[in-house]
Amino acid sequence: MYDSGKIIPGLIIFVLIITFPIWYNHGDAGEVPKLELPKDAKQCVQPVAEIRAKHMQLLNQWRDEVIRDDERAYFEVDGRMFQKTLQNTCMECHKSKVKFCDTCHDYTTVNPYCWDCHLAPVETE
Amino acid sequence: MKYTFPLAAVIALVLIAWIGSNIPGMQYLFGIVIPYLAIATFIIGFCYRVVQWAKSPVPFRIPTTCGQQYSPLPWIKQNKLEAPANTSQVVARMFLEVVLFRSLWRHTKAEIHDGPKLTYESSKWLWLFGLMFHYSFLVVVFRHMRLFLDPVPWFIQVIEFGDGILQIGSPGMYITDATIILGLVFLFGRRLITRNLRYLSLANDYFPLFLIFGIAVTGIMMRFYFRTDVDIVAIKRLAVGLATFQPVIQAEISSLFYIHLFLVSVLLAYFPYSKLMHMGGVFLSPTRNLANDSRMRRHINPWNPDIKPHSYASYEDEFREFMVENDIPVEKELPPKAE
Amino acid sequence: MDKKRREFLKIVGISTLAGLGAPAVFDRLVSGSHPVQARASATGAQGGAGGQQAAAAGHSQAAAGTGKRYGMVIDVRKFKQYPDLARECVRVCHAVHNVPHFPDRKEEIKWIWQTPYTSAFTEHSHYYRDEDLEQNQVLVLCNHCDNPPCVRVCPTKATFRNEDGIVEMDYHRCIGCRFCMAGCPYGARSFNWRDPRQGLDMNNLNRQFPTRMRGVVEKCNFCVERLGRGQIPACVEATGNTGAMYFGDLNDPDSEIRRVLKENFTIQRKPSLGTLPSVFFII
Amino acid sequence: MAVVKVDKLAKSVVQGPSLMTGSYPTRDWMEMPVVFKPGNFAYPGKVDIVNYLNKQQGLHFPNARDWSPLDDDWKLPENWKEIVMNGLKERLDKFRSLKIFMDCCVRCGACADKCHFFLGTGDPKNMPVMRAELLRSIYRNDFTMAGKIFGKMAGARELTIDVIKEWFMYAYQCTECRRCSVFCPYGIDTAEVTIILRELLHLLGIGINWVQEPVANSNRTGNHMGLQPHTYKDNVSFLCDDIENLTGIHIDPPFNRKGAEILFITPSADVFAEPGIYTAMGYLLLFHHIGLDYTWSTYASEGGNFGLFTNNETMKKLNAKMYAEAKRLGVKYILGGECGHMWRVVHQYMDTMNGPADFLEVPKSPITGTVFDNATSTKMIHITEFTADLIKHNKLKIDKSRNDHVIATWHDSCNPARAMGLLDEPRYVLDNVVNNWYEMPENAIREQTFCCGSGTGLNTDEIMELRMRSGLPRANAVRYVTDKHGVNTLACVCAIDRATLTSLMDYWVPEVRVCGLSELVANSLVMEGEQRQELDDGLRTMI
Repeated sequence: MYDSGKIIPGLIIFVLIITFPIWYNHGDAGEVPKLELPKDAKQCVQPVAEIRAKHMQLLNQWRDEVIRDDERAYFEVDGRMFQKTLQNTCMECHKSKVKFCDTCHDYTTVNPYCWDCHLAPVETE
Repeated sequence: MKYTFPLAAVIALVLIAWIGSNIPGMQYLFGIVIPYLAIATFIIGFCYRVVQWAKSPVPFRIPTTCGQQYSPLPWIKQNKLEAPANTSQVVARMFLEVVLFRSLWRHTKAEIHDGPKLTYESSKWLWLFGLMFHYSFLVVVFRHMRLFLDPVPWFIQVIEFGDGILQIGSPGMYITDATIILGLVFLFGRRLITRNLRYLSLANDYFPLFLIFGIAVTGIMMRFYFRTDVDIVAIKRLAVGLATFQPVIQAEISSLFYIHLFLVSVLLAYFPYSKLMHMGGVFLSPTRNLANDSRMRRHINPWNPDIKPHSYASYEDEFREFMVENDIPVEKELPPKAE
Repeated sequence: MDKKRREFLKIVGISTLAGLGAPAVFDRLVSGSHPVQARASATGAQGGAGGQQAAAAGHSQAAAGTGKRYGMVIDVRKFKQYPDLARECVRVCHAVHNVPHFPDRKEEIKWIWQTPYTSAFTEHSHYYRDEDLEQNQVLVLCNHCDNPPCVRVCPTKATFRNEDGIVEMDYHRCIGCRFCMAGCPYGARSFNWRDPRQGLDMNNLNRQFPTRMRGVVEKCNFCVERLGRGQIPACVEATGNTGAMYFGDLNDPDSEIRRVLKENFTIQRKPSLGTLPSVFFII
Repeated sequence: MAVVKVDKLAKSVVQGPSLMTGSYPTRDWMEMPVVFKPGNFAYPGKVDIVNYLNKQQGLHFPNARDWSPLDDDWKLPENWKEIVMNGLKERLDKFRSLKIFMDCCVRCGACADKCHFFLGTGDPKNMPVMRAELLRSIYRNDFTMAGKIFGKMAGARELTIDVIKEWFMYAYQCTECRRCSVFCPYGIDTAEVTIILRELLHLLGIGINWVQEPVANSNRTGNHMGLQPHTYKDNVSFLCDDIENLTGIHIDPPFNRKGAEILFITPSADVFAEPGIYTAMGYLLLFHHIGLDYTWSTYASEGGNFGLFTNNETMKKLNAKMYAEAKRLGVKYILGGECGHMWRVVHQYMDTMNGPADFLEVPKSPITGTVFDNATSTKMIHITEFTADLIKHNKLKIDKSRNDHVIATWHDSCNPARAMGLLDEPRYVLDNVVNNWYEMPENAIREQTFCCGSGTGLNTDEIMELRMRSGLPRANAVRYVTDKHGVNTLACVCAIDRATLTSLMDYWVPEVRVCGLSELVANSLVMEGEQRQELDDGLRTMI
C-alpha cells in the first residue's frame, strides 16, 4: 500500500464520522419518553392514533380556518364544545407543556415555534 | 431505454420492502438485519475499495496544470490554486475542488454553426444543480442524525433549524427537501434531454438517481402526507437502538418507513460497488492532488524499470567513421586503417 | 372554500420554494377565498390619482360572504368630556392583547394610541385651531381600510382583509420585511425589534391570547377574536355607555353605527389617499 | 490520399449527421462497430521496425506481423485475450490513476464537448468519457463485482475482437492533450486512458508506423528523423549558412563538445523541416548573441519523445539519453528547446524515470545569474524561461520593429500549458519582441487551449481529413483573430505544432503561417557586427 500515511488516517476519520452515532451514544439506547396524560379528561378531540400522528396538521388547519377563513365556530365532540385553539383548548386539558409536549418533542428534537407567541400554561410544579 | 431497467429495479425494491414489511416478523429483517448488513457493507466496502486503490502506486507526478506554474522569474505570477507548487497549495486546490466543485464551474457548452464556426458559452447549470444536490444530500444526512443520537448534539440542531428556517407549513418544510428533489430532477432531466449525455448514460447512471429519488420521496411522504403509523418516537428508538446495538421495534410502523429504510440500505450497500465511490476517489485523483513541482523535487516510482538508453558507445561504434570525417568529437579514435 | 383544494394548494405551496413561487400560490389562495380582497385590490390599482374620486364615490356596499363591513366611530368630544377615558381604552386594549410596553419610543408597540389633532388629520387646515384641539389628543388605531395599502404590499400575504372587512395579521406568516409599515399612511403598525415578552409582565398576561415574537409586525385587529365570541372590541367596551365609541356593521343600514354616521358630521384620516378607512371621527 | 476540399469539409462538419450537429445515433454505442476505411486510420507499424524495437533492452514489442486495419482478420496472437487481461491487470497494479479513472467517473458529461476530436467529428465515441468507457466497460466486466454480477446492466461488456478494433480506432483519435481533464470534476485525464490503451494494443502487435518508426530512429540515431550524426551537423551548418547570408553573422556551433556549460536539446524537426528550421536559426542567433557556452549533441539530438506515444518503457529509454549525454559531456545543466510533449516528459517524467541528476548543477543563467530554482532537481530549463530572463535583464539588444511584418497570435501548446503551466513566460517574450499580437478568445487559450489536432504521432498524411477536423477548434479560434485583427502569424512553442498547424492553417486559415517563439526573438535581435540586408520577412526573407 502506498501513501498509507495519508490514506489510512483519512479512512479512519471517515469511519469515525460514519460511526459517530455508535460512540456518541455510548451504547446507551436511553429511555423512551413517557408522556403524562391529563388526569381529569378522558377524551381528545380526535382518536389518539390520529391526534398523535397529525396533531401538527390539525393545529395548522385550525389556524388557517380561524385566521384566514374566519371560521371560529365551536365544534362538538361527544357533547363537549371546543374552540379551535392550541392555547385555550389543547392546553386546557394538557396542563403541562413540559410533561406533555416537551417529552416527545425534546426526544426527537422537534422544535415547533408555537411557544414563541402562544402562552404555555403555567407549570404548577 | 437505458433507464427502464433501473426504474423497474427501484420499483421492485419498493415492492419488496412494502410487501415484505407487511409479513409478520419481517419488520425485524427490514428494520434491523438489512440496515446492519448495509452499513457494514458500506463501511467495509468503502475502505476495501480505497485500500485497493492505495495498493497501486502513483508512479508519476501528473497534475493537470490549469494556470501559470511557479517560476523563479519574480514578475511571472504563479497561479497557486491551479498550478500548486507545494502541499498547502495542493490542499487549497483540493479543498475548492471538493467543497465548491471548482472544475465544473469552468463548464462550457460548445456549438457548431455555419462557417464552420465553433462557439463556447459558459454553462453553470451543472455546477449549480450538482452543488445543490450534493449539499442537500449532506444536510439531509446530518438532519437524520437527530434520530440516531440521544441527546441530539447542538450542531445537528443548528443544521436542522437552518434547514427549516422558512417555517412553512406544519410539520415544517425543509429547504433541502425541495432542493434535493430539484437537483435530482435536473440531473435526471439533463441525461434525458442533452443529446451527448443521453447517449453516454448507462443504466448504472440512472439507478442511483432513481434510488435517491425514491428515498427522498418516501421521506417526504412520511413527513408530510402519510403520517399514520409513522411514530417518530418509535422510529427514533429503533434508530438509536441500531446505533447502540440494542434495536427494538416497539410499535407498529408504517410500511412507508420500511420502504424508506430499505432503499437507504440498498444505497449504502450499492455504494462501494458503483460510481458513487467518486466520493472517495475525488481525494485520490493524481491530476488534482499532486503538486506541480516535479522539476523541483524528485518523485519516486517504486517500480521504475531498469532500462538503459541505447548506449553512446554503440552509437559511436556505428557512426564513428562519419563523425570523425565531419569533425565531431569522438571518444575512441578510428582504428588505424589496415592497409 | 373546498377543503380538498385548499389542501392541494397547501401542498403546492409547501413544495415550492418560499419567496420564489410561494407568493403567487398564496395570491391565488387568498384571492380565491376573498372576493372582497380581489375587488379591493382592483380598486387600489387606480392608484393615488383616482383616490379622491374613489373616496367621493363612497365605500363599498355589500361585501361578499357575510356581507359585513365592520367600522368604528370615535367621538372626540366625548373623550374631551372624560379625560381619562382614552388612556383606559389604550390600557384595556394592550392588556387584552398582551401588547408589550417598551419605554424607548423606537421600540414602542402600539395598537391604539393618542396623537395630536394635527398629526391625526394632516389634510385639514390647522390655522387658528380652537383650544381644545390644541390641548387634547385624538385616539387613533388601525383604520381597517377598505382599500388597505399594507395588504397590497405584503409579499407573503401575512396581512390580509377578512370577509368582515377587518385587516388582519397572520403572524405565522409574517417575515418581518416591514413593507406594510412603509405602506401604512397612518403609522398603525409596529415592529417587534425585541422579544415582546421582555416588555410584558409575564405574571399578568391575558392567557387567552398569544403574544407575538421578535421580528414580526403587529397592529390592532379590531378584536376579531372577541367578535368571534360575540363580544365587541375591548376599547369600545371600555367606553361603556359614554357614547365615545361606536362599533358595528357599516353595511347594515339599520345599525347603530349607521345611525350615528347619519346624525353626525364625521371626518376620516387622510381621505385623499383613497384608502377608504373604516374609522370615522366626530370632532 | 487527397484531402477533401475545404468547402466540402466545412459543410460536412456543420451539416453532416453527428452528435455535434444534432442527429442522434440509432444504436447503442456498444452495438456500433467501427468501420475502417482508407483515410480514417494511420498505417500500422512495419514488421522489421517492430522487431527491431522488440530486440532492444527493456522494450517489449511482441507479435510483429503484416496486418491491415482493413482486414477482417487482424492476425492476433492465439492468447490475445489473456495478453490484454494480464496487461490490464498489470497496469491497474502499476497506476493508481488508472484505477481511480476507471472507478470514479460519474458520466456527468462535462468533458464531452471539450475534446477537439469530438468537436470536429461529432463522433460520440470521441467524447472523452466514451473513449474511457471503451476500456472501462472491459475493466468492469473482469475486475469489478458489479460488472461480474450485473454485466451489461452495470455497463460491462465482453472483450471481443471488435473491442480491440474500436480501441485501435479511438486510441489513435486522441492526442493526449488533457483538455478534458481541466473540466472534469475528478480531474480524470483521458491521456492516461489513451496511454494505457496504446500500451495494451502494442502488446498485441498493434501500433502505427508514424509512431514506431520515429521511435526506432530515435533509439538508433538519436533523433526521430533518423539523421545520422554528420547529417545532423550538416543540417545545422546549412542553417548557419542561411544566417550568414541574411545577417552577415558567422556562427560555428559546437557539437558533442565536452566541458561545455550547457547542453542544448531541441526536437530534431527544428534542424530539418520548415518552419522549424527558422526556430533553430533563432536558437543559433540567440546563443551567439549572448555568447553562450553550450553544445549541441548528435547522440541526444532529439527533444521529442515518441516513446510517450507507445509505452512507459520506451519513453524512459529514449529519454534516458538526455542525462546520459549530459553526464558524458560533463555539462552543468540542460537547456531544452521548444517542444510540447518533450516538455511533458521532461517536466513530469524525466527525473522520476532517469534521475536523480546529481551529476548536474541547479541551472543558473551564465548571463544574468538567475538561479532557476523551479528545476532544482531535474536540472533542465525551458528556452522560454531562459529567454524571458535575458529580456528582463536587458541582455538582448532588441529592435521590435523588425517584427512589424508580423501580426501574431499565441497558441498555447497542450503539454506546456496543461502539464507544466508555461503560460506567461512566452507571453512576456512575445510582448517584448513583437509590436502587434492578439490573444485568441479565452476558451481557446491558456489551460483551455485547443490541440493542433495531430499530436501523439497522428501528424501523418493518410489521416489528413481527420486531422483537419480535429484541428478545427484551433483553426476556428485563429480564424476569429485573423478576421478581427488581421493576424498573419501563429506563434507557438511546439515542434509538432509547427509542422501540423502549418497544414491546418493552409487548409482553414491560409493567410496565417506558423512560427516558433525563438524565430520571432531572433528576427528582432540586433546582432553585433551584423551586415544585415533588408529583411522584410525576418529570417524567412528569400535572398
